[in-house]
Parts: sequence; structure tokens; C-alpha cells
Amino acid sequence: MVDFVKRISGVNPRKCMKCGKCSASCPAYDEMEYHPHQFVDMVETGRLEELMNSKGIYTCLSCFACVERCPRSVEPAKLIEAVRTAVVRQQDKTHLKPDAIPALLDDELPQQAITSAFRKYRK
Amino acid sequence: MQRIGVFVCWCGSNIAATVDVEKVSQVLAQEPGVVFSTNYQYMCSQAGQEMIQQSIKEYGLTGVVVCSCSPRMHETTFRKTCEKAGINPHMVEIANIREQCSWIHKDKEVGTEKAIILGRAAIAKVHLNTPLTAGTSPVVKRALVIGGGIAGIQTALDIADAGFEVDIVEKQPTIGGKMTQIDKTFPTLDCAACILTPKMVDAAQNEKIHIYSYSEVESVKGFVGNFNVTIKKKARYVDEVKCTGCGLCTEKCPQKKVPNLFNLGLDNRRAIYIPFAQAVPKVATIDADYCTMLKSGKCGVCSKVCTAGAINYQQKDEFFEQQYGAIVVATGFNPIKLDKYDEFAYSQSPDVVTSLEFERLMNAAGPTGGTLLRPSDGEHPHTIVFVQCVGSRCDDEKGKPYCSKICCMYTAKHAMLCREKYPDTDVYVFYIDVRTPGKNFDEFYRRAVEEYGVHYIKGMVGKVVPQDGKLKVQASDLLGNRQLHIDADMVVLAAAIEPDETARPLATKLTASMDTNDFFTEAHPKLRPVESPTAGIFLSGACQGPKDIPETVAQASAAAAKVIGLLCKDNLTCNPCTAEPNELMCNGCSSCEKVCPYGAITYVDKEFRGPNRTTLIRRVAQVNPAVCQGCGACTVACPSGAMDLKGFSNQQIMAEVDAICR
Amino acid sequence: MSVNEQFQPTIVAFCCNWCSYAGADLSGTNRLQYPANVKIIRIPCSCRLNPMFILRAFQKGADGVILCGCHPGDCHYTTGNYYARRRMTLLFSMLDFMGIERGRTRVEWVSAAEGAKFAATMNEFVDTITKLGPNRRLEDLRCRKE
Amino acid sequence: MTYSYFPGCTLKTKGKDLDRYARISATALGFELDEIPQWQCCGAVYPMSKDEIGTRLSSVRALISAKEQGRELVTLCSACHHVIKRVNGDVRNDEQIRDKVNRYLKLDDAYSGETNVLHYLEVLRDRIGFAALKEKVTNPLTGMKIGAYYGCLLLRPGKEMGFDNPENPTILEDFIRAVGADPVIYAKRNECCGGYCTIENRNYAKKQVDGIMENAKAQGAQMLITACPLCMYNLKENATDGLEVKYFTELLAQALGLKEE
Repeated sequence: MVDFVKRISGVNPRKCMKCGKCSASCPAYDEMEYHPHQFVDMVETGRLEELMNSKGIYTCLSCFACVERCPRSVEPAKLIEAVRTAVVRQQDKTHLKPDAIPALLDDELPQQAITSAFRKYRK
Repeated sequence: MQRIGVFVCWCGSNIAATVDVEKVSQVLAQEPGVVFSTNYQYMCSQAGQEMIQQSIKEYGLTGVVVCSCSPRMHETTFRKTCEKAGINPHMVEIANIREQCSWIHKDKEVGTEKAIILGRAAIAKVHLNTPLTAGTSPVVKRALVIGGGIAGIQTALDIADAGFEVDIVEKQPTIGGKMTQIDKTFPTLDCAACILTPKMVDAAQNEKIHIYSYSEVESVKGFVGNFNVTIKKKARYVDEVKCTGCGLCTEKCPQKKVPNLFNLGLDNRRAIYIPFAQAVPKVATIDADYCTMLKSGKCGVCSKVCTAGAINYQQKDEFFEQQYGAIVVATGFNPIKLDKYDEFAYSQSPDVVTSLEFERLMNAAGPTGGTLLRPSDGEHPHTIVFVQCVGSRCDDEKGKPYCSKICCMYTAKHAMLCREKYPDTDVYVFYIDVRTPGKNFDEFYRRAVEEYGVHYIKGMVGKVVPQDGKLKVQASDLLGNRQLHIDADMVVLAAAIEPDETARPLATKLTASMDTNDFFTEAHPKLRPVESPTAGIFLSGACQGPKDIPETVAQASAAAAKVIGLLCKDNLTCNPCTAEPNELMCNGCSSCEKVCPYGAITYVDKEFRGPNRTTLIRRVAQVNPAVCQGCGACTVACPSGAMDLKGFSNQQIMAEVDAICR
Repeated sequence: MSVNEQFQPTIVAFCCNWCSYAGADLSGTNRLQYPANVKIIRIPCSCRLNPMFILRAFQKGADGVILCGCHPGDCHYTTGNYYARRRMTLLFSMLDFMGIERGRTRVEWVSAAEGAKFAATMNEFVDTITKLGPNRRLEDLRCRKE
Repeated sequence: MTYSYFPGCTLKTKGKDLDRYARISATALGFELDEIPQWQCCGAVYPMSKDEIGTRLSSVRALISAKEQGRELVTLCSACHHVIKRVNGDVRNDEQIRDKVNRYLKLDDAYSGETNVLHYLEVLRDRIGFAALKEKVTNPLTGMKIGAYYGCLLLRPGKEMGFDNPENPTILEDFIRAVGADPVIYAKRNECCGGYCTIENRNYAKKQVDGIMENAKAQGAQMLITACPLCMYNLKENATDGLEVKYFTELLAQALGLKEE
């Protein structure tokens, strides 16, 4: 599984020097129980189970601030996406069900938001 | 037929672990001409060398092959060994079975086989070796130091002390370099100017030292012992001899809005200026980019106020040539540009400064007179955030891959000085690692934490948002596992340092090599740290790698010692591996003359015996062995094959090719 | 085919003394592996390489020849590598004309600091030559062993 | 000059203004936007996993359409631009993805990333030129203090997008100057607005937007402009006490005197 995450993300967590730039840049820091720098470390040390059960993987905005600023080009956002992909591809692990959508809508919400959320939260 | 001895070295286990040295010496013993073959634990040791010498005498060897480490390591050693035993040093060949064999292969069989082939190639070459005698060339007893910072000054002072002439070429109007901009020095906290300016004065007053300020090296020709350098003296529009340095012009000049580069643009100066009060030489310089007189021909105030009549708007760049025996590079460093790291808002707020700017803000001679004030509003800052490793230790595309080395210590110094002068300030330092390997360095850092109450936080700053006169700092605290939000008054960035931008073109002029970061490479990373691989070029200070002041001074003196060692000699032994034409084959076509980068080849008319007792006069090439450096360009250009290179002759190289392909 | 699997090419590498030979030493110092097929011959400068040497190597059964020199502009002798570059361009186009695969010869600039590049280049080159198979066109059969 | 044009789903519905003003301004500035036939939604988020091929296909189809027309492809919505530009980069640089995409689509002519993807703003900057734009302005918005809101998608990752300096962009500021107004620089102009997470967690988006608004106001902005419908939504709907937000194309049309009052 760790290999799968490394392969589809294309990230080498070994490049991380544990400087904390990603967690310093992350706008979603307070929404996550495992923060970006921990994320990288947990993938490296194989603690994937905890990550996959974490709600934090759905709060990453994919804003690429960590990717842009990481001095070692580790690209934590890609790891988070890979773990989330690994989860939502499992049966019954869809995070957002179509039935739930109408309740979330308002008149102004752009299609883009729904499409994005669907792409991020289900397969 | 040569009588060849083969000596296979184990290099402890370095070679013996992946190469069966016993087998190598046995197989090579079967090669034609080999009369003796053996192996030994350390061939370069005293005992090993004695063994070689004894064998030479015992077996009457005429040639020696040593299978050992790289010839770049011990070729000279073994040549000397053999010379003492009475054979020509150029009858020795090294088969590199360590760097190019045992260290790169894991399989013993493969390594052994390759070692044998490399040994055979060396034997094949020795068969064709001829005794060579080196000529000599005279040494010009004068040294050039490029760069007049603390490194260049120290090197020049030491060389001058030994009694040799030294010229310093400095591109700025004054010598002194980066150290003049620094306030205090770690870990002793003594004032930089107090220890530097006396040295600057020493250099200026020393009879043996000549300072060319506001000058640059234009071109370099020649070789060790005899460099011919063209120096460009840039027009400063002021007669250096007449100017007394009174400074009246710098007060009267009406062009007041010129960024003061000495203070890193934190305040302004005039278009005619003396960088700072202790400048050496203390001579005014006109900044041509801003001077109204030079741009539009209207003004001339400085010329009117100058009682010495030193102003000369017609001055032009001057070029002159000088001969040197040795050249020292001391081009130093600069902090990197920060446009790639604007998450720190460096371009958006004047209160985000680099550490060097911070030095100026703390300096008594700086723009604020030594009181720490925010550049934006001149208020005292109460919360200061220091960020380390800005642009250092990065992936190649994100910044500099190396550690800039000095930042941890100067940041600790800044933090400590802030807390000492202004105990009401909160000081935060964000670090990845604190690196303090130096005498009294870690003690210094601990003092900053324990006695001065500086908050050291393991983490990084991710974003700085200037808002409402504050700098909102968003950062990570990895040990506290939280994201911090600090309202700071100032943010200080420890920007990575990089070699000066003049270093790369200079390296090309000197044919000195550089690493991928544009730092000069040394001849050997451990054993010859102050010499460049190019003979006669020496390295001093941060041009070779990031360094603090004590290290820079140590290296500067070391470089001086090497220069003195060179200049002490009246003559240098030349490289005996020079080109040599076979006059009978030379047809005088001049092909070789055209490709020679040193102008070592000339043509002479020579008498030859023709058929039927006639005499012919033919034009043939002649090589000056003192000038020839032995590159071999001419040997390939020669259409008739008359030109050959001693020590690397066509026959020798082809013998090696044959031995490898056999 | 098993013959191809066992094929161990003979490769001659000419390295200039100042940059590439030092680069090769550095890759040794850093213990970077490359195949033993590569045998290095030290020459003072890449411009010392007479095209004749390359032909001789092929004649004697080499399967690939590579020349390594200082980066353009960094030559110890100022301009030697420029000469080498021009000469090799000519030689290679002649070899091409003769039907020798373009991959059998190569020029690479390796500085004294580029141990990793040296090893990587050699790995690549050995790979290329192994794929190309033995050099038969230029080999002088009279020189063949056995 | 005619460019192939990919409007994207939102520009046909909630983001109509962004599209409409862009088209009329283009005509006035002397270039045409030719909508590519039968385009499909780009998917709105870039699939970061290397093994996602299906989600990359709609972008590739759009890129191929432009290639067949022999034109550059212009996008307007930040999200579409981000996705299409990066997918194009993948096809160009990642051999595996290129191979898989081509096999899947069974193309007669292999596609390997030949199309050049431009954002509308890049057309203004690099093809028209802001100086030329300035000359065409008939109704300069003098005295308006406008903050540019970039968000994340246009700028990052800087290496792949190649749009502007990702930490200190200037393209929208230059645009604001060109239409006669004064740009206000504020640091949070490249902070994320909360994106799609607003669907699940509105408070979270609110926090982001309030921070951005506060920063822009403190620096003196009277209005924000953006190129992204989702940023627009978040900035408008989730701000506690927000500034007015407009699409940059509306401002452009206004300055060119094309906007009906």
C-alpha cells in the first residue's frame, strides 16, 4: 500500500528534511488531525492506516502552497491526494454521495464546486 | 627491451577486498618484459617505497608499473621513489586500480580481471616510455590578489610580509568587502570595523602592496610563474592622486536621491560619494548612472567645490598589463536575491529585511545611527521574527543545495544583541537545525537561548502578511505540533549566500574549475584546500565555499603560505611532457602553430642534407619547451604526423588501446 | 538469444587529465558503480585525442569509444575541448558515412566535480553499446583473439 | 488573430458574466475566441495521481481539437486553465501518461502535447500587451483602488503553470493599471479561498475568505477582481463583511466602454 501511494503520487518522502515549511504554509492546518509534515513522515514510516481513517484527508484544499514552497520539492499535496484516492476507490468508501448534494446547494453555487468535490471525494 | 617491475598495492583492504592482488601480480608477471612482480599492503608507505627501490637495484629495472590508487594521488610519490633509485621518474606508470576499479566494482572476479587489463595497458605504455628531463622557467616575483575583502587583505599582508610585491584588484571603490558592513562578529561580539579597519590601513601603507580599487581583471594569459594579466581601471572621474578625501564634494552634490549601496539601499547618498568614513583608498567616486554632469553636461558642482582640482569628467577606463608569478582568487560572496521567496513579503514590506540589512540597522555607522528602528515608520520593533535557511538547503530548482554555514551563528548573534539592547523585545528564531560546529559556537547559541531568552522554535515560516502596520507571521512549531500566528514588527531573513557574480567569468579567464554552485574547486578537497587544480591559482575565502571570518582568515593565510612557497623559487620545473616535432617529417604547413593556445610553436628555416650532396633549406616547426604546456592540440592538427607529445606519444596511447582491446 | 545476453562489450574511454579523469576518480571516491567494461585511458586534454586512436580501438575490437573532456569554456588549456569537439564532429560524420552506428561513439563533458555524471554516463553508454551488439564492421579479424 | 477557446461548464451557467465580457472585449481588442466544438467539462480539479487516465481525457480532447484547428487554446476560468495546462504538461513530459492516453483515444495522429495553452490574461499580457490595451481604454477607471485576487490555481505550482511569480505575481496588477485604476497589493492575494471545501464545511471557507478580505481592506482595496467562478462564489457568499468582487473581464469591458449600464 505504501508503495502504491508512492507510485501514484510520484513523491519520494525520503527527500523530506523535516523543516515544517508545508505545515507553516497550510491554510487547512487547523482542520487536520495529521498535519502535512506528519503526513510525509507517516507515509515514509508506513503508518497508512491512521492516515486513511483520518478526516483530514478531505480538508486538503489542493491549493499547492506546500508544493510551491517545499524547499526539497517533496510535494505533500500529492501524497495526501494519493491516500485519499486509495480510500475513495474502495467499495463503499465514497466520501460524498450524490443523494447528499441537493441539501448542500444554494442558488449561487457554481457547477465547478460540485464537480470538484465529486472528483475529490468519490470515484 | 625494457626490464619492468610490477608493484601491486592492496591499499589495506581498499583494493584487496575487490581485487585479487595476488592473482594480478602473478598474471602480470607473465607479460613480456616483466622481470619482477609483487604485491604489498601499502605501496606508498616507507617500507613499500623501499621495496620498489631495492627491486630496481636488484633486478636492474628500467621501468616501473605501480598498480594502485589514482595517479592524481601518488604519481609524484612513486616517481620520486624511482628517481632516488636511479631511474628516470618518467619511466613510471600508474595503473589506477582503486578509484577506477576496486571502488566501483563489487564482484571480485570482475575487479580482478579489469585490474589485470589496466596493468597490461600500463606495462604496454612503459615499454615505449623514454627518459624525460624537465626544463625550467623563471618565476615572476609578484602576486596578484583578486578581491579586497578580509580574505584578500589577509593574503596580501602575509605575502607582503614575506617580502614579495602584491597587487590587490578590487572592483568596489574601497577595499574591505562584506566585513565593513557587519556590525559585530560572533562569538566574541567585538566590533567588525574595529578589527578590520586597522588591517585595511596596514594594507594601504605597506610598501609592497599596491591597491587597484575600482578595477577589474580584464584578461589573463600565461601560466604558473609567469601570468600576464590585463587590469581594467574603471573611470571614477576623480584623480586618485589629487583627491584628499575631504568629502566636501559628497556634501555639496545636488543629486541626493541615489540609493546608498553600502547601506544596501536603506538610505540615500549623493552621486559623488566615499562609501564610508574609513574607506581605503579614501577617494571620492562619481556614480555615472546618477551624475547630472555626466548625463546631461549641466552641473559641475563637485568640480567647483574641489579645492584640490581632482574632479575629471573626461576620465576614461584605463587598461594596463602586469606580470605575476601567482594569482589568488578572493572574490567572496553575496546574499542571494529573494524574489523567488516572496511568501516572506520581502518585496511588499520594508520591515522584512535580510540579515545583512539588519546588520546595517544595528550598526552605529548605519542609516539609523545604531538604534534599531523599523524602516517603514522609524518605530522601535517589539516583536522580531528571524527565519533561517531562506534559500539554503533546497532542492536544486528551489534554491541553493548547500548549507550557507554562517546563518545559524549570525542569527544567534542578532537575536542576542536585540535582547541585550532592547530587553522589551520578543525575539523568535525559526530553525530547521541549529548548526554550530566551531570553537565557542554552541556555547554562544546556548547563551542566546538560556541567558537572553530568545525563543528558538523548530519549524518554518510559511507566510508573512503585512497588515495594519504589523507583519502577520504564519509558522509551524513542529515540536509543539501547532501552527503559530505571530504579529511581528520586523521579519529578518537569513538569506543563503552565493559566490559573487564575477566569479564565473573570472574562472573562465583563469581556466580554474568551479563546482555546479559556482564555488571554485580546490586541487584536493582535504589535502590541498587552498590551491586550484590550475597551477599557480590559489583560493582564499568564501569564493571556495561558505565560510565565517575566522575560517576565511585561516584560509587566506594558508593561500599566502602557498604563494610564498612558489615565489621563493627562482625557477620552476616545467612539465617535461611537451610537444616535439620530428623535423624530417615536418613539411612546414603551420597547422600546429595555428592551434597552439600558448604561442609555443615557431618556424625556423633549417638546412637539411638533400640528395646528391645538395643542401636544402626547409621551414620546420620548433617548440619552446618552457612555454609548451603539453595539451597535445598540435599533435592532432599535424597532417604529416611529425608532431608528437612526449609522455603521451601516439605510439604509447595506441599501445594502451591495443592492450585494452586485446 | 543467449549470445546477446553474454555479450560483454569492450569500451575505451579517453579522459582528459584535468576534468574528466578527476571526475572518474570522484565517482570512485563516492563508490558510484559502473560496469567494468569501461577502461579509461588518461590523456592530457581532449584535444590530444587523435581520431586515429578511435579507429585503432575499433580495429582492435573495441565495441564503443567515448571521449570525456572539460565543459566548453573550462578547458585547462583554454581551447582544447573546442578543437576536440570540431574534430569529433567530423570524425563521427565520417563514421556515420561508413555505416558505423552513431551510438558507438560519444563525447561527453564531465567536470572534476561531476562524479555522478561520469558514472551515469558510463552506465548509459555501456547500455547503449550492449544493445547495439558487437562491433563487426570495423574490427580487423586478423586482430581477433583465439 | 483567432484562438481556440475552452469556456468550461461554469462559464455557461453561473459564471456567464466572466465569459460574456471576455468575448466582447476580445472583439474590441482585435482577437477572436472560437469555441471548440463539443467540449467536455475539464473535471475542475487536476488529477494528481499518476494512474488517473480517464479524468485526464476530456482535457486531452480539448487540446486535440485546438491542435486540429492549428491554433493556441485559450482558457478563462482558473480551474479549467489549471487542469488543461497541467494535463498538457503531463502528456508532454510523462511518457507513461502520454502512451496510455494515446492508446485509450485510439488516435490516428498521436498527441504529445503540441498545443500551447494560454490564459486570457496571458493573451492580454503577451500578445496584445498591456500598453496597447491601455491605449484602447475609453473609459479609464481612474481613482479606483482595486485588489487583485489570484487564488491558487492560476499560480501554483509555479514550475508547471509558468504563469507568473507564484509568490509575488504582477499580471493582474499590471492589468489594473492598464484599465486606469490603482492596484492594491496585499499578501493574501494568493491564499486559497477555501475552494470546493465550502460544500462540506462552510465555516472553513468563511475563515479563509474573512482573512483575505480583512487583509485587502487593511491595505486599502475598495474592490476585488478574480478570474475564477469558485473564488467569486466564496468571496461573495462566505464573507462576513466583504468588498465588492468582480470578474476581471467585467472591469475590462467597462474600461473599453462595452458594458451596458
